[in-house]
Amino acid sequence: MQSEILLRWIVLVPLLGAALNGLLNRRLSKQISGLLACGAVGVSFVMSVLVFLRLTGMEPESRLVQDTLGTWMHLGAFRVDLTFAMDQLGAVMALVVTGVGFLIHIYSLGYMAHDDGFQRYFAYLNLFIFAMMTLVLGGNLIMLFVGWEGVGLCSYLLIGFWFNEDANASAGKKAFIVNRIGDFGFLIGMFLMGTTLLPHLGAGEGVFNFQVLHAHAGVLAPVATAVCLLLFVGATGKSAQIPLYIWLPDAMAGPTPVSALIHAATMVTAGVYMIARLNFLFVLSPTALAVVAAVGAVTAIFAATIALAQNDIKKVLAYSTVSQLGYMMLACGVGAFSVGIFHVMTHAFFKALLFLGSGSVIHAMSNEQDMRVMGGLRTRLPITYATFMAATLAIAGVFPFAGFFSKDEILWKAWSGGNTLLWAIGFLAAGLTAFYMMRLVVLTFFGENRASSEVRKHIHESPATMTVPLIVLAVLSLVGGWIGWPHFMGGGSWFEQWLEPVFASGAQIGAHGAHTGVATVDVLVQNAQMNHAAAEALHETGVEWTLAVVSVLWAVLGLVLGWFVYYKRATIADGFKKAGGGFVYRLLLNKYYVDEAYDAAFIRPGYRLSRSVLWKGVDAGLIDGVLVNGSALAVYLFGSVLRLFQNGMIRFYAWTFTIGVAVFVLYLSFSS
Amino acid sequence: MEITLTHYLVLAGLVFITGMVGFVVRRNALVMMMCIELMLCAVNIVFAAFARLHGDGGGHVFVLMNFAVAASEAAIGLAILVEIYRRRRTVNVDDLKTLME
Amino acid sequence: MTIVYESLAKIGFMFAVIMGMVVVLIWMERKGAAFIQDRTGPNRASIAGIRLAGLIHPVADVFKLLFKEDVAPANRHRALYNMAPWLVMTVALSTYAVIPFGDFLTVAGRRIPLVVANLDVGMLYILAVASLGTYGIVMAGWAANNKFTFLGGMRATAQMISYEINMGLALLGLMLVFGSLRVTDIAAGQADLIWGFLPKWGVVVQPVGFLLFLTTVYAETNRNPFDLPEGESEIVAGYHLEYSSLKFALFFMAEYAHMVIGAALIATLYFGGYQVPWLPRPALEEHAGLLLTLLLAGTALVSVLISVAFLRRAGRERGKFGDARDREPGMGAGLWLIIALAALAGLLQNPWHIGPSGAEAFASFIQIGAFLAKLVFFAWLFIWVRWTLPRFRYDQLMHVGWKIMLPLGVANLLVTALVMALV
Amino acid sequence: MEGLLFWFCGGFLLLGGLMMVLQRSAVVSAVWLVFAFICAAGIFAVLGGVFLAVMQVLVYAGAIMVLFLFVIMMLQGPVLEGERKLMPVGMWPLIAVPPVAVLLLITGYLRSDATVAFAAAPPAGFGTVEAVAGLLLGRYLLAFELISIVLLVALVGALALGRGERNQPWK
Repeated sequence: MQSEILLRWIVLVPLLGAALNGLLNRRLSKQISGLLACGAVGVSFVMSVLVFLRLTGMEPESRLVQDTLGTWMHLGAFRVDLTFAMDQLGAVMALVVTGVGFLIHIYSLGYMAHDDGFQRYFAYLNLFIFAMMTLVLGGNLIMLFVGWEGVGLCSYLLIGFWFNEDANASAGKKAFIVNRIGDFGFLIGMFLMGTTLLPHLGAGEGVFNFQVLHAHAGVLAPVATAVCLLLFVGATGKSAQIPLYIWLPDAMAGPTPVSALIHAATMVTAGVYMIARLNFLFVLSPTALAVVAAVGAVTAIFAATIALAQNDIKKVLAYSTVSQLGYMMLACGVGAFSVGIFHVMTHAFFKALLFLGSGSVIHAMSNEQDMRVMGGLRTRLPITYATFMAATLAIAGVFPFAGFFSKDEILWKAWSGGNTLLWAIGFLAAGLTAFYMMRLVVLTFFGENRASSEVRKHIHESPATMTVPLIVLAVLSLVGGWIGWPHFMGGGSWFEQWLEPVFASGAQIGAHGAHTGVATVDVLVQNAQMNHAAAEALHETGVEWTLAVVSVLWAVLGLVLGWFVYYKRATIADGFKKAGGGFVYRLLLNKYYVDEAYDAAFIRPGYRLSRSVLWKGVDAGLIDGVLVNGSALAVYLFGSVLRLFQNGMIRFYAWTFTIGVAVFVLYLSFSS
Repeated sequence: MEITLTHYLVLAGLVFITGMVGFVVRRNALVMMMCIELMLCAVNIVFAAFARLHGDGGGHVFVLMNFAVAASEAAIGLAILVEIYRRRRTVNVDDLKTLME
Repeated sequence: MTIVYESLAKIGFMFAVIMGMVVVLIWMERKGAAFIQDRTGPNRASIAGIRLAGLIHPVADVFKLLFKEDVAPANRHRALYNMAPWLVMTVALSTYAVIPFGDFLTVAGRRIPLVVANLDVGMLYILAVASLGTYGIVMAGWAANNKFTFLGGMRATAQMISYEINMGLALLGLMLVFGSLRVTDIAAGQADLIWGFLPKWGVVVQPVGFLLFLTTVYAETNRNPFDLPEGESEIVAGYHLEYSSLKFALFFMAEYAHMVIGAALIATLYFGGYQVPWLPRPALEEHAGLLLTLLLAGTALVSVLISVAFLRRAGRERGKFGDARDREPGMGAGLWLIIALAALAGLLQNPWHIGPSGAEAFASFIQIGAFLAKLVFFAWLFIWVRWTLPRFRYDQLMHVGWKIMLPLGVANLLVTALVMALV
Repeated sequence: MEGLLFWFCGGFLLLGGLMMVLQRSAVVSAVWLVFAFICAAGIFAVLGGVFLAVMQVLVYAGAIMVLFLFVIMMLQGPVLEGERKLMPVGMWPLIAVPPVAVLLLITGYLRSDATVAFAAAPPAGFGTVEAVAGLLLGRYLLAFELISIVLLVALVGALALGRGERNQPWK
């Protein structure tokens, strides 16, 4: 374990940028403000690269650098240090967050150029990077939680960025509240972990330190299921899984770059990151892993179906994000943590690109988001179109785009783990993904333009600050997956190898647990044995090849179908709606009425309870009546007695004072 | 008759009572402050007497501290009284009953 | 019991010196005023035709004041009104207790230190007593129940408060330099020489402190230019407006007693006190014979010269006034001639071989003489200043006290402490 | 000698205090208090605190009481009469309660014969300037510094209060 002073600056430089932008605000010109914000993130990115390079130069087993600022709190045996740490996992996340974040900062320069809250926007954005880096680089669970809450706060601030509109403000509130529900579970899980672990620790050991947790995983084994499920509640909130995904689509109320950065590329992956970080814990609980996998798979297919019927371009992408997050959860659930992180990375590239592309479209369409009035933008926005197409191919999983490698790997892990049902759900969702993405592309870029003539006149390609990030991200969407080029295709699965030390020990714990009688997941044992050496034998079978080819074909089929239905025979869709499919369509369009169901199940009863019991009974009756007025009455009664003493006669006060002293002195002298 | 510590304590006690009674009886705020000074003086005598008893100069130091406190008290108190007089044209505490209303 | 007698003797000596000085000062003031204003001073009062250049005049004044009718306001506060002048006088005289008027005197084999009370907190005693001086004036001003006296008392109070702090600051510097709060230590310490030729007087080591002290002493005595408490052009006569007869005389004498003590303080603290410059006590005793001879010879010579001058004046002004004044120069010539003859008689007693005990006594008397000489000079300085400078305005007084002297005193103290720490 | 001084100074101290309380005129009260303080200085001197005695005169009698007198005169002007109204007779027993209680206490204490005699002589240098200064700049240095801060605060406070309303920059 080595120390690395740069780590603190990686985290603190964005905070500095946020502070400057936030405190000086309007006193900064837009140029300086933007330069400051982008510079801060850029510096952070460069430093991340430097630390990453240093990590590569180290032994694979000891790739960990730390930076301790001091002790945050130290109460008896409970101790929390202000520590930043970067290992292989942290390095990947740091590079993705600062890298993609930097590009989106650049993009924002153009996108937000005419906004009044320019400085405030960049202050929030930098603050977000700070919080996210705290989350990713935090050396213990408490620091992670600080970042976790920090990104939630920034998300709230940015969703409600245009707070003049009521809908935006309530979308922000919704995100915050739903996240709080998840955080509640997270906190309880942490408390449970802490109380279980504390009695077993020596003096001065930080209880939530990841190394300490890792070393004492055996102690936690009895409560592993409960802890993991509670933590997973937090993850469902942050990573928008069933049942707490509902905030993410509404979060599209924020500026589009924010959607790209926070609600697609970085923050929402925090849940996945947390599970990967605590993999040694999750592997101790097969139940928890099974739940993770199931929830992930169901979310993937569920959100994909909703995406089919949405008309708002950003809503489609939002549900697509939820679906992709389901994939990542699925990967974690089957024990393939490194594949999950791989998908986090590739998804960051192409989903950021998709959002930024849609932002470019919205920009061009004078803030119109409804796809039904778009169309034919292919010629007007050539760069946007090209890059958007690349991203579409990537998300659909077409070889050799980035999405192919990660998604295929996830499906293969599911299959090879023996979970055929999970594989089938994922496979189906992959097809649906290709289909709705094609629908989106067709409705937006092909056919006739359906916008009003007023809007049509203003359609123009975005400025360079916006298109350059698009191009960079497009290239990354193409080549970004190649670092995980699998063995069976002659590659080296370098990404998996890089992360392997992080997860290998977890797998060993799992395997060890199996020997010592603690129940673990069979899959994990298999995975543990199925290192790249063992994988040689498997790819001989050709199953992997088969699955890969099938999934590519499946994706292409989805794309072609989408093309056919929405472009060549546009009447098919309408026909489907009329011919009995209307019910299905309405169901999907209204997102399975989940919001309405929540409204009926929780919110309205909550209102009613608040109104009848809490307000009229508790607040007005108990608190106002008994506590407030009652205490006031008591004070009044006392006061009416004491008022006799407050007669304004200073000498009377002095007299009572001397009487008191006399009594006290007499008591002292006669009591002894 | 030999003079003992008790003599000094009794003397201090009597002086203190004098100041105390004066503080309650007098109406003039200035005289009330003077009564406080007298009480402080009684305390000083006790300090000095005990310093003599123990042969330790600490008591003297405390008396000096008391001087400083008395000086501060006089400065601030008199300044406040002057200010009160400017507003109310009186230093009779029985006329200063604003606190009651 | 000898100690009591000694103390009583010393107190008696000091009292006599002060009271004698008061008389002399009153004469000196009148003569000085006349000299400065270029007119004739008091010269009519005489006893059997002898008027000693007007020195008899204060005696006449005293008798006049003693036998005048005592007029007092009806609405006075009787007790305080009567007490005030005595208080003023008492305070004025108290300070002398700690001022040494010589080193020591050997009488019948006993070394008697020539100071009434050799307190080890003598300097603080001076300050404490000086601070009590206010009460007499305030009480006088208040008890007379008159607006002008009251204003005089108020002015005195504010002035005292303001200048006492500066006096303390000035003295602190001196205490630092000589490392003692005992006045005799400070006086003894000024016998040394700095760099072999400069007497280590307070004025040499504390020049700024001396200026401050001089100013504050003038202020504390309520003399011009600080005589605002009695400023006759504004508040008639200030605090003693309503006094007459003996009580007024007490105030009047107290003022001169204050001057004497002010002069004594300045001389003691800043001008070596009883020390003769370049002639410390051992040197005085060693060369007693030579010095005594020279002194007697010098006195005889000077007396003869003065006598001759008087004689010439007598010849020149014969019958000029047609009254007692015409006899004055002749009497002066005779007086000085007697002094010359006395000195010559002393020379015939073989002063060269005076002997050790005689040398000691000689040294003691020389030192007492030096002290008195300095005292007279600084008393004259008071008069000089009074008839030279105009009176301050009240705001100027406060301005000088708080805004100039206080910072200056603090700076002086700091610099002194710094130098003391470094050297 | 010591006994004589004690009875002398102590008696006059009490007298001064009593007269201070009993006098109607504030000015006369203040003068009596000065008298009492000078007697208290005598008590200090009897107790071996020469420095304290001088400081008592210098600080209390010389500075604080002069200030009092000044303020009394400034506020009341040349007025001879003081408070005219006596305390209602009905209140007298009430006011007598605390002093009587303490007097009882003193009597009880005296009857218990719990007198404590002083040591024959205080140690050398007791109560001199050197001794007190050594303590002030040694053992009690912190208290010394703190009390100087108290004085500073009092100075600033008195200044701020004394400025009056006409030129307060913050209004």
